[in-house]
Amino acid sequence: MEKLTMANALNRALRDALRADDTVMVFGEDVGPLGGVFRITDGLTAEFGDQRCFDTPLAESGILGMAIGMAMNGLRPVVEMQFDAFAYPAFEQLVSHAAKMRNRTRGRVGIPLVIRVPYAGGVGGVEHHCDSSEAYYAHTPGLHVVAPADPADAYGLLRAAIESPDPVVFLEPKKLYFSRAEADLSLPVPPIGRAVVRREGTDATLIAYGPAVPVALEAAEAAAQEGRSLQVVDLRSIVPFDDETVCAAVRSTGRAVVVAEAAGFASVSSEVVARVTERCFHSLHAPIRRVTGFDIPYPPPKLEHVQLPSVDRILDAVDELQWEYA
Amino acid sequence: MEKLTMANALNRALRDALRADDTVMVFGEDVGPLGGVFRITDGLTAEFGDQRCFDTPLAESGILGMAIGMAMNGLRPVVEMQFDAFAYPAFEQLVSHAAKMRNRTRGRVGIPLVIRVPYAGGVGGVEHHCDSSEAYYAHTPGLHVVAPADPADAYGLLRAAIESPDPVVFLEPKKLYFSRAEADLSLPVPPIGRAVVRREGTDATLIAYGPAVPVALEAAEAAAQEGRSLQVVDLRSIVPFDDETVCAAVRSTGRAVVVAEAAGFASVSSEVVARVTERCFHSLHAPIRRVTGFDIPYPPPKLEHVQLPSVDRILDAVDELQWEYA
Amino acid sequence: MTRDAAHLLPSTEPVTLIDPDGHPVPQVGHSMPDPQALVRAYAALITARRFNDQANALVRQGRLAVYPSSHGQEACQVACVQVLADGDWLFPTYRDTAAIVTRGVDPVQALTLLRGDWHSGYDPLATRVAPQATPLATHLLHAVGVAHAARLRGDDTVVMAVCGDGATSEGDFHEALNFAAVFRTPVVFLVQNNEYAISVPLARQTAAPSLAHKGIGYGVKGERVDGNDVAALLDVLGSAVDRARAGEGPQLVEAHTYRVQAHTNADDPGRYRSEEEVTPWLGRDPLTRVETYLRGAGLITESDKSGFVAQAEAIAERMRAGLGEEPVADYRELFAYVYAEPTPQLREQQALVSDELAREK
Amino acid sequence: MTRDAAHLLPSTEPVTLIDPDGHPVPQVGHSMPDPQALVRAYAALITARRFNDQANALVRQGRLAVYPSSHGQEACQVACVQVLADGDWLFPTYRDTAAIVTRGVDPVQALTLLRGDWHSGYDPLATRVAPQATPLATHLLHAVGVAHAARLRGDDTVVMAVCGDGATSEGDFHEALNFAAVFRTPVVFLVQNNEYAISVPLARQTAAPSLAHKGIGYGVKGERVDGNDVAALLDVLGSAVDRARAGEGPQLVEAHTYRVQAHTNADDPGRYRSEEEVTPWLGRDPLTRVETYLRGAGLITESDKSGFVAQAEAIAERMRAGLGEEPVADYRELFAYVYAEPTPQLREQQALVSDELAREK
Ligand SMILES: Cc1ncc(C[n+]2csc(CCOP(=O)(O)OP(=O)(O)O)c2C)c(N)n1
Ligand SMILES: Cc1ncc(C[n+]2csc(CCOP(=O)(O)OP(=O)(O)O)c2C)c(N)n1
Ligand SMILES: [Mg+2]
Ligand SMILES: [Mg+2]
Repeated sequence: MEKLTMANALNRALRDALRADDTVMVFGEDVGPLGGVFRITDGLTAEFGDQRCFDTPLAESGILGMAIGMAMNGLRPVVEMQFDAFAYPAFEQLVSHAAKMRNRTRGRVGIPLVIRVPYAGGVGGVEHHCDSSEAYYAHTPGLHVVAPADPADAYGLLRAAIESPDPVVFLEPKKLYFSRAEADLSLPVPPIGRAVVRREGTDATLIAYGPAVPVALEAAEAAAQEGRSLQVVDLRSIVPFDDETVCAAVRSTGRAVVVAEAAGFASVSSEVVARVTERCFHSLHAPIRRVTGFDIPYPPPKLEHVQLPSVDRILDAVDELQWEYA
Repeated sequence: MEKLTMANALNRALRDALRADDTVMVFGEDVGPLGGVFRITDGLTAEFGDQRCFDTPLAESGILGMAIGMAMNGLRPVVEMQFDAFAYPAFEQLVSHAAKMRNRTRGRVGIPLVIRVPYAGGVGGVEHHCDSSEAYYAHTPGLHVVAPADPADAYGLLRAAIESPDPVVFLEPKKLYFSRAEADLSLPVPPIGRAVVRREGTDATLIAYGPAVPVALEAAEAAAQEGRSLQVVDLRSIVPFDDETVCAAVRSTGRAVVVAEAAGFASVSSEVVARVTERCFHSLHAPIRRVTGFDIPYPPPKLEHVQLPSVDRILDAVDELQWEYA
Repeated sequence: MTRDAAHLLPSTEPVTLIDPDGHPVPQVGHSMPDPQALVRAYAALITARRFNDQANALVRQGRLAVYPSSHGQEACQVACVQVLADGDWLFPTYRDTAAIVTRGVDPVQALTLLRGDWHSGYDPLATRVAPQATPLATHLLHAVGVAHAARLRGDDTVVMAVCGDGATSEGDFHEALNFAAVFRTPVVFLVQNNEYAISVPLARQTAAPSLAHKGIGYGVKGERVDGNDVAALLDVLGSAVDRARAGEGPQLVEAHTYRVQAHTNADDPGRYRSEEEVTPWLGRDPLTRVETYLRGAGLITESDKSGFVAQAEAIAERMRAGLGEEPVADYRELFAYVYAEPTPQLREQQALVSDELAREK
Repeated sequence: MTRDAAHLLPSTEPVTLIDPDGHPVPQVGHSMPDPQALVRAYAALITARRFNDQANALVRQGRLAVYPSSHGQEACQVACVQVLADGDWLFPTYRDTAAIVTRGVDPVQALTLLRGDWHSGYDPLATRVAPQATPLATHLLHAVGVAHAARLRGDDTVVMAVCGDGATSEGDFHEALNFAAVFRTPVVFLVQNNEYAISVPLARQTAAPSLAHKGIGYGVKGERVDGNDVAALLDVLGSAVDRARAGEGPQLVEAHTYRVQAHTNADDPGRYRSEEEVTPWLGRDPLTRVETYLRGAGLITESDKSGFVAQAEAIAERMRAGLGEEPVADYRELFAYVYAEPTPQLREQQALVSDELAREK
């Protein structure tokens, strides 16, 4: 099995999708000859030509609006929003159209569309380049929202997103782009909507997604040294949500901490706490804790370490899970 | 004390603010001679002239962007987004600028700005005219988010919002615009950030805000007939959140249901369940339930009754609060 | 990089081929449409006007929730459809229901949105009519996308994208014209300038010499036409469609007309404009003008007219009948179309409602 | 409503007053700025160039996180500031740090954003320089608001709003020009057309004859100027500022220049453009051109130049010194400025961090 970076895996997924289905079109800002500012579309224009992978004028609402029209007329656009905060100009097109067209037309006009968003922080980016914007999308009915945490899922989930008949917001954790891991790209395309237990454990469950997953795994490793066995669940798909896997995990330990980089208030982590508590209340020995970003604008590079969930902060939260009640 | 509608109260608040402070400016689409499609700005251009209350070109990003600049230069703009879904084009200006300017400039440039949004449903409005968009704003650090549920709060909170040194998203429940109630407009301007117990009760607590408050009160009344005593808390302010009042209320009953019109997933109601459970876990006899809108696009008029929290649905949720554990 | 620009500018005066009194006006570079086309348009105008009148009546009877009438703008409604081929697309707004019916969509299906049963009632793919757009100017970008997809496939589809004067102020208008121009997509942008955006007059919308002057900023030819002269509209929109189909890229046409009625039945125009302002426009009615011309030219007889009126009455009858009975609204539809496959969460939520209903029985 | 339009169109060729070889070019309707202004500009150009070179060096030394250089665009950087009065405002982008320093902002404070200590380092109200805008074209609307507020107060403030060729494609560019025109706000929109938006060439950005041709679509006069000719820029921008101040409303100026370096140090231009394309632009350098002219006209001596170079070196020295030491970042700042008063929630969150730090000790 080959080792590759998440960036390689995403590039391979796009290339394989373009080869497999000639209705797939990739476009956005600088995705053509440059290959994208993160090189995720590297070489695609060269291989598939300027009609299949092309640069657009600099306007995100335009990019998404045109993509919606192309999807209405039989194509499968895969658009890139250069950075998380630069997807905001496309918000109306996403919420009022991409998410609602199928419903509006009683199922007659679906919008098979992937919106790729390099997102979140940990890369020393300046303002507007590090937002964790998943809550905006997850709260919007009609969108699927996924976030891979390793190269294998990046490949599989992007292939699945492109094959999906519905719009998928595909969140790519910038800080994981160049992390390398083994990935078998020959596996069948996985379904969207399934979480996975990344590490078995018996004392408490860490629930994470996207950029928070590696941190949760590190924390579990550190806890093991201290003799505490932490289970780690990677959501992978935020919408649809895998209640089955997540609740089974939490019931098995009776304690949980949700770890996410985004600001905590009215967020995906709030939802995870709320729905798991609703379903597992009597299996819980302690309230589910959250380790999330603070409710502040993303910090400048010199201070971002304060905002990012850390191993210590996760372990502090685990310590607060009222062990005396065990 | 006089009886007036929420629409009257809002109009009075704008008029009194324009009189009290000549840096206050009201503008948006059709807010001038027409007085707004809901007549909230009725008579303001006539009284204060076209420089203090005026119509703009039809562009929401333009309205909010210009307002931000005016706020940077000493004014206090109060802008109207004609309907909830028509605030989406202004999303980037709101999230990337209004919410972040003070922080960006190390406190040197605050943005005293009110964004009035007639919001939510229950008025038989067609698509795009009934969205409950509070989660998008509540999740965004740097914004205050308030929603009045009666004429008195509508007046007081709007005066407070206009006096606030920070941007306030002011959510006006459309379906309550023409509901009449007594209101003493001579009271001092209340602080933003305080919830209020609208009805005392001992068995369980209903937590609601905006358009859901009257429904919660109705449900409490109906429950009383069945011999169950429900307490009703009106959040009034979503950001900042009044943990003190809400948690004290829930601890006093040991059971709670959150009622909100918005889709439930990754929403304000998720946050209420999560933070109250985190703080009151051992006082809870049952998991906090949610009665919210479903995770679907807002229905057409003929079906909106299915989406709106109803007295029966609230009472069903109350019945599920595991009374056997009492 | 600069190219010769002059040809992209609109004429200083809107193109008129039949004046308000019904007299033909010769215009260099423009020619009167052939008689059959004019007679067809005249018949469609009668139907469109009848449609507007009937819709207003249905609002009064509480059969329609709301109706943004195109009364006085019927020439635009008819012409923008008549110039299209079957394979072409129409992207209408909430005000363009008469155009949708002119396109052949069943009037009852066309009124589904305004009646409140569902967000859209007809099949966009079968009719080649996009759902009526409410968020202003957003659909212009979808039009560009549909046209671009067609071009990539090698179809010779042209897309007619309609918006109002107010919508030209939105950022999406700018982005749509620019994308269309850069990718040379076959879209004809028709701006129905009816002088108002609800209560806001054109002067508050723009300081430009005309809205058609926006074209040159994208490298798109802008044209101005009398929006109450169906002959001029057929000529100008027809050649715009031809140029787009021939690969000359997008075209921008501003039709000068007037919203003689309220924005919708919920509006109160007395608050922002005077009767004196409206009256002259009643004298520029799009129907009388072409009728006078056709009669003068001996192209229609009284019996032709009564035939057209009968056709129009049939549509009105269909509206009254179709909107007479209450539609059966099924809550399950709310969960059925959110995604191709309902999520587990949506299944749970639908079950909650069906359980409620079961217990009600 | 149509007004005479021709005067709103730009000249077919950009205005040049000093050609690339340093020879004066007479232009009807335009005049060579007076010698003092040109010498002042020349001195500022030397500083701006030195600033760009030093910033690039600091990136290589890891003292700056990223730097979008304005090398080759210094004439725009200098002229857009020199034409402003003290009370006027500048709305710059991430690329305009040299302009900010020309405006008199401390270079170390000006580099706070790109260094990564905070999002903006200077006082916008004291310096009348808005924070550098990253989200493209969004700040143009803030510029309109600042100008509108000033006008309502009766100040004679003018606002210089700067953006790039790529930013003109954003909806906010459209809305800003339209709002400025409708409200006649005193804003000069300067588009630095450097032919690229990162890797995307102008031809993918627009099909218009020129970007200045967008003005007429808003009723705004558009002008084109040689962006490497500081004399022409001073003249064109100077009279645009005068007209705006005189109440003639907004003005649109397109400056034709070229991004001779990479978009930022993180960029790799070899992937999308050839050396052959860049080379001719090196011969159009904004510094050499005005220097040749001034020497030829005997307006500067060798010793003048060394004086200017010394001033520039002082700025560079200040940069090296100021960016040499690591700034002390204080986590409490993250919670201090979110609101005028931290919310109870933010107080709790800050307490969590201070507790962590206490336990680390
Ligand atoms: C983005 C957006 N903002 C606001 C509205 C509310 N609105 C509906 S129609 C209208 C006026 C539109 O005027 P115009 O474009 O001239 O079209 P007309 O109604 O005159 O046909 C407004 C402001 C909307 N539908 N969409
Ligand atoms: C809304 C938005 N979208 C995308 C970006 C990412 N981005 C930063 S600079 C840039 C190119 C801008 O080109 P131009 O406007 O010509 O200015 P230049 O960099 O050439 O000075 C892009 C796409 C952004 N900053 N903001
Ligand atoms: Mg109009
Ligand atoms: Mg550029």
